[in-house]
Amino acid sequence: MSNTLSRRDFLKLSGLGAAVSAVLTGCGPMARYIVRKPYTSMPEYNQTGLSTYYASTCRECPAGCGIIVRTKEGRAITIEGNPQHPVNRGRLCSRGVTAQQGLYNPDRIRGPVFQARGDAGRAKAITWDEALNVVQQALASSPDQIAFLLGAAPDHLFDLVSEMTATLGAPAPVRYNALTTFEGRTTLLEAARLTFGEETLPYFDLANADVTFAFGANFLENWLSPVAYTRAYGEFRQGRPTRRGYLVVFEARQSLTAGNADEWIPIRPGSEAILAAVFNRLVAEARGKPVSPAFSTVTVSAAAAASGVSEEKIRQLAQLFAAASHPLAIPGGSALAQADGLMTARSLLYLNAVVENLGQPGGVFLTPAQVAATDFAAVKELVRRMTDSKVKVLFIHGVNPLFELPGALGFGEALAKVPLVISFASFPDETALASDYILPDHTPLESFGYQRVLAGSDRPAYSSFQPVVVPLYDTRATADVLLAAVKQLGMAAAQAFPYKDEVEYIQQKLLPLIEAGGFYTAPEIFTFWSRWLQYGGWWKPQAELSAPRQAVPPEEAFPFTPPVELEEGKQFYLITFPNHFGDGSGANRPWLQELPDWMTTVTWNSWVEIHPKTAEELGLHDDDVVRISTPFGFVEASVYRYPAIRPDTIAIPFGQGHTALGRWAEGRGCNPAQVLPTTTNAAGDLTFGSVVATILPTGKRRPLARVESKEGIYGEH
Amino acid sequence: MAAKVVHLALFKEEQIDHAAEAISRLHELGISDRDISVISGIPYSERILGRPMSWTNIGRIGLAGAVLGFLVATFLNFGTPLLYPIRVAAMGLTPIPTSIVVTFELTMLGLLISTFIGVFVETISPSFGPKGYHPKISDGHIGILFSGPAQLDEKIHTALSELGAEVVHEVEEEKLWP
Amino acid sequence: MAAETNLLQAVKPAEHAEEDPREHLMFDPRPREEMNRMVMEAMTTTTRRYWIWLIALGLGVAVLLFGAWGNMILTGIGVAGVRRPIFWGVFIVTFVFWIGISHAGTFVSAILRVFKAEFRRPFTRAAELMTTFGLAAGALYPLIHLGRVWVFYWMIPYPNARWLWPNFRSPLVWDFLAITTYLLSSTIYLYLPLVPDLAMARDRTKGWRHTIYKLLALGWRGTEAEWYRLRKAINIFAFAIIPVMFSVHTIVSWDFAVGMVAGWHSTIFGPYFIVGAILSGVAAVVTILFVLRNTMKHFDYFIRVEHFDALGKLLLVFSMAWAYFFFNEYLLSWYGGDAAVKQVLTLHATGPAAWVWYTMLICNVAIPWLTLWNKTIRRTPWAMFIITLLINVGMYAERYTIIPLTLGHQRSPFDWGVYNPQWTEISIALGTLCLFMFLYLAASRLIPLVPVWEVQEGQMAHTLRKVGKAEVPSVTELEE
Amino acid sequence: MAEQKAPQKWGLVVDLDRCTGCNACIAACSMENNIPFVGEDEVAYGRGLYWLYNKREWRGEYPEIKPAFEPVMCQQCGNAPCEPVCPVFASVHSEEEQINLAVYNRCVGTRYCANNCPYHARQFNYFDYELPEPMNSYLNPDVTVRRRGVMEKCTFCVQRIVRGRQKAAAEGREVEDGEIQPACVQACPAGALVFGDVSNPESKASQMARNQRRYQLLEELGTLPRVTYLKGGGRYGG
Repeated sequence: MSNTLSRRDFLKLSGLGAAVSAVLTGCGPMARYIVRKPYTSMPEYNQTGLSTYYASTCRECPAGCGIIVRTKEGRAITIEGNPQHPVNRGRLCSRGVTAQQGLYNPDRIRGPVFQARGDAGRAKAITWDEALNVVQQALASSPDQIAFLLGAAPDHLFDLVSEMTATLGAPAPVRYNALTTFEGRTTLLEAARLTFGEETLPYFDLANADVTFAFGANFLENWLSPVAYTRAYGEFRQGRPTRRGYLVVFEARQSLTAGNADEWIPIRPGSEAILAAVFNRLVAEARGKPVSPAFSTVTVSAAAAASGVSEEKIRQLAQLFAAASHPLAIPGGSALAQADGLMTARSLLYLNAVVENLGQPGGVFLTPAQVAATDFAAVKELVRRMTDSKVKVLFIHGVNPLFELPGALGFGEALAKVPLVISFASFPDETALASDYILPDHTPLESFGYQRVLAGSDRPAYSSFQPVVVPLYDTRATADVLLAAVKQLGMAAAQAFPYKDEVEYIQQKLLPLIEAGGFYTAPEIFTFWSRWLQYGGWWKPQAELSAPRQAVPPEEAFPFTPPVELEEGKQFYLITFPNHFGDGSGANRPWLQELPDWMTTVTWNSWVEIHPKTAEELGLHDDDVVRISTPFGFVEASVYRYPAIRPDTIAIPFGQGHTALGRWAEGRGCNPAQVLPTTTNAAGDLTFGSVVATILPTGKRRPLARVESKEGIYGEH
Repeated sequence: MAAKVVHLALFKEEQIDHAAEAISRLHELGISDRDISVISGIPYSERILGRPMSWTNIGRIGLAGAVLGFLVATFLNFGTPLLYPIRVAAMGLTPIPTSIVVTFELTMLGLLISTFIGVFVETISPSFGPKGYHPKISDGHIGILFSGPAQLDEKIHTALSELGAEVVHEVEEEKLWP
Repeated sequence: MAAETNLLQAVKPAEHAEEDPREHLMFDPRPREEMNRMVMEAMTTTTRRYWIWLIALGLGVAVLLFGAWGNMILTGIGVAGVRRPIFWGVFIVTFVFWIGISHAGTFVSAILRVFKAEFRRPFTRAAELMTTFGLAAGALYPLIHLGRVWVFYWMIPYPNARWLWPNFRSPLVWDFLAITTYLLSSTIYLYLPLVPDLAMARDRTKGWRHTIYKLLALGWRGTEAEWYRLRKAINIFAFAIIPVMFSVHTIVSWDFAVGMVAGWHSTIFGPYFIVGAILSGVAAVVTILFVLRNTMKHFDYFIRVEHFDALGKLLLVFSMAWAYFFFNEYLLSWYGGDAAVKQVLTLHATGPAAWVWYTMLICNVAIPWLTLWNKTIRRTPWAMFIITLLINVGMYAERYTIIPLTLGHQRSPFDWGVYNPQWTEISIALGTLCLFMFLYLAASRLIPLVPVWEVQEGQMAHTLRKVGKAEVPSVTELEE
Repeated sequence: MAEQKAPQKWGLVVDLDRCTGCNACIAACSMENNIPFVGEDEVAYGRGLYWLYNKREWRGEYPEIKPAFEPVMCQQCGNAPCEPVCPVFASVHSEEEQINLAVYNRCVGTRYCANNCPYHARQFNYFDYELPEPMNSYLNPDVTVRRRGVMEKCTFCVQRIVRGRQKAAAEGREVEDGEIQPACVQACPAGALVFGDVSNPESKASQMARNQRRYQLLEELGTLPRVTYLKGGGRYGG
């Protein structure tokens, strides 16, 4: 593609694409070739009074839902789901539809700045040439002292950085996102590897299941691909004329998923593994299958004692599961964030094998894309290296570790030991403000790219990003920055990356797809590219997922860790759960702040959920500010007397408590990451699932902004 | 007829009997009710003074106003919705129950306003009969204004003075209202 | 005075220690001249205290009412406490309160006139003034509470550019029409009987007062024809304004009753509101009479213990009538079993603002019933002053219960709400109280507050007739 | 042509068995209809401008407790209590869409309609709410931005209905079932919301509305809502 390709030529190329989609989408404004102009000289892709639709991908969480953005006069107006996209089929969640508030956020970083680690006196705006020099010099330093910390999206940047670090001889980039921790993604991957022999995310066919057991997998809220699973949930309930799915959720605090379940079993945190094991045994017995040795020693009474669920109930549920024609067990979330989390995940995955649903409708499949490790252990290792001053240059993109990582991990202290920290953040988040340079990337709605790992897709799929508006500010795509810097490095590195820019790199990565049998193809990459943008990605025309080839149960008898014993009335299990702020980056979207929490209807703040009986025993009332302390720190939040939580458990939502990130996020609520431990389970995942906390009243009161009437719902004045 | 002079005979408020008597005397002297006018600080009915009944159009004006109000209300209720028909709820365009409220209010408004207008118009419209005023009237005196032929002056004066009246000669018409 | 007292004692038979008819104004006549002088003196005497009050109230109107209102117009209705689901608050409460107060004048003046209750004579004007000024204060509220007061004229019956008229099916338009009718007619009804008194004042003043009175007296001389016209007009008004008065508060009650709101949708609301309005209006008359009697020169002659006594009896009757309707509302909803209505009514008594409900019952029922049966209390002006103030507190609480507290507890408990009056609302409510008092205070020195000719007319008709050994009060039917 | 036919009666069906209570509808509605956010204090005082809100009530006692979600938006009553009480015809029935219109420009802010709405579906602009630059860029030009003192509510995204009808008319065809979707329906991940012409017995919405699980909010008040709910948590629907 030559430098002189004009918009008009480009449109001609795009025009070749077949216009069969229900919503006719155009191609992007091609930000990089277009300068911003006043509305009086409208760019040709806009027509006053007419909407232009662009297909892209939502990047508010790693799920990768397809979106269609309606633009008018060069402005992104509404974000709608892409009806053809295999993940979301035209549907979206609250985070997706409010993404414009990120694009048009008044607190965005508007150009590259030398930040001087928050020393406002020395901070100054720099030019992109200066910025490129900084990046180039940073890349020129000793390769083993370079580190990249990337977020869960986008994948194309991860691919580019992986190739780059490999070429330079630097350590592979570390990926992290708080959501992946809350999902238990690493544990799930490891369990899939051990059970099915493939390190890939399982796809649970909820839509066709009838009895479904979910352990901590909050698939209606944040887990893996919430829109895809919510869509499946709708089918699970009412999609079949004569069968209505039956959902049982096991967790200590009733999440939205558990609230929608037919049965919510409030088990004691830490007892998931033994419960999963006993179900394995009971179901295998009921179905006349051999019981794996790992499960044969588990007794119902032990499971009942550990979990607090009656033996009768356990047997009844096992019977229900065993008798179902399409039973499905889903492990995830807080159930895996326990010492025995990996065992829980393996047991439950194997439970699917026991009921022979692997590769069956309503059963378990394997998603096609290989997932690059995003585990907590790697982050821990990076922090260790930083603390040991082994990292001289740290690049951070798409993640806000100062906020998302447990405070006890000491990322802040470690960061102080890194001489050069370069952030590519679009927003002034905590980590960006603690960096030396902020070289802002375009926001997702201004960017090119792709997302490859689509856990909610029932077929191989790539989802494409394209700019729907010209970039608002003097920002630059991080991939472009890195490519330009590498080019300046010269020599071998430059030869390894001959791409003019990000788009060329992406196009090169797409080449294999031309022949891969998607629902469209093209004779060459330019036509393919225009269709790729037009459809919002590439995918197979029909559902196509592989069934696990094998299922290996845990072999040897497992020493189950008993749940942590509490000092009654003084200590409580603390559950941290993400809500619609996702990894916390949503906190600067005012409408997400204003959106009532699913269960409590609280807006704009953090709260701590305490069972009303417990609150009464502790003499706590609604809106009393309490201090929640764990061995790792403390936070303060207002009490919400939550009737759907175990009396020995308290819970705090994740996502608030920002000390930066702009006017709507700052100084609001508390960040429960400050009280999380740093211990990991056998798969290397953070074990945030059974933290023990104490409650201390502070004597303060801070009324929560709830949408519900406290008087009407709880009878309080 | 020769020019008549207007006289005013003032009686104290307790002399109401005398005032009534005085009117009879005037009648006897050939002064007709047309040439007599009684002014007083408090209302005395015609019966008391033996005077012919007054006559007023206020009732009719009020009624006319009520009819006008009714017609306006009818237009508002049944006319305006047709000018720009807008449906609300499942109500018809011109529902009767709601129109009754409007009709009542506007009819009463028409009645009351026009009654007042009637008072106002009748008060400021030219009246016949003797004019004249004395501030003592508002102190409770009963004044008998009359005009008689000059030759009777003497007789009248004697007759009225006998009854205790204070007689004022040739009362000027006072301009009491702009 | 002393001589008269002696005379009375001489006449009074020793064994008849009961009430002396000469305690009644009607049997204690004064010459017209003297009475005129007394009224004129009362009207023209201004003390330093008067001016301080007048200026303070004027400032109150400027700051509390127009200052707060202006601020609210500039920033938005949000400075008031209204919220979902309680979209009407103190403004509408105070609106209903003032409209209720305004029923006093008509009641005292028109109904008592029609039924020839003679004790009304000295204070009909004081009561009519309350009607006019109460309406003036109340009629501001439909404007104040508008979200966009700058386009208030869209509610006036005239067509817009597309020939769209206002919606005559809306109770608010009825309100507009009814209040307009009532305000105009009660003002005229105040004015008509005032004309002879203005003529009286015209004859006794010079300077600017004379000019004004001359203009307003319409050249009144007191001819038979004038009196006849006036009587005729007053009669038409007295009979016509009574149904208008009933319609006004009924329509105000329909603002609520036609709605779907549980606790509002009740056929009892019309009479319930009227009885409440008369209760609060008559109570306010007593309050004002006490103030007039104690502040204005010679008013102890006109306003007497007998008036407090008579109005006290009326108050007791209306308090009972109010209690009857209150009971009705509860009985019917309890019997009928509409869960939502039942819930609302129960929550009035048990909800977070139950104290308002109890205040209402104590002030409207308990206090009048416990005190007003007692003649001594009824004849103690300061006691009546306190009782009537409390009755109006109770009536305010009633409106508060009916409006925000009912709206706050509707059918869906998820959407219940608690309403907190904000400073702007309290300030504006006090501001209209200042407005009312300011207008009243100003008017008390501008127009004769006592209808002299009516008192005189009454006194003329009242005589003590000797029957055997007793002097029996008797009334002569002079009016037709 | 569509204009000569009887008006379409738009209706919404909410399948509570599918509804998860995820609130995507609220967010989608707010962004489509330029609904301002009001901040913590105002929400706490009950002034959040949710045209659509999720009524979450609790059923049962711990541990058999469970939230019952019920997304409530303007029910577009056939016999709407809000309409006749407006003195200036700011709340009127649309002949063409058979929905309840809110005419923002005509509203004077008496708030009577909101009191009279048994569903509490109407919201009021207590203030002019700040939308800092450049956030105003995402404002939908099809929807009036309301100023202070004006009542507002769900319109079934009438701008989308009109757009859909015009598109169909321009292409010389009838509006297809499911072609027009309000923002909430379009976003709903669980497919719990179905929108369509309920005067057409063949439309998906009509078919769903005949389900035996059907009920309407406060049906007994006779408001004839256009929104039909299908009971959740139950057994298999018809």
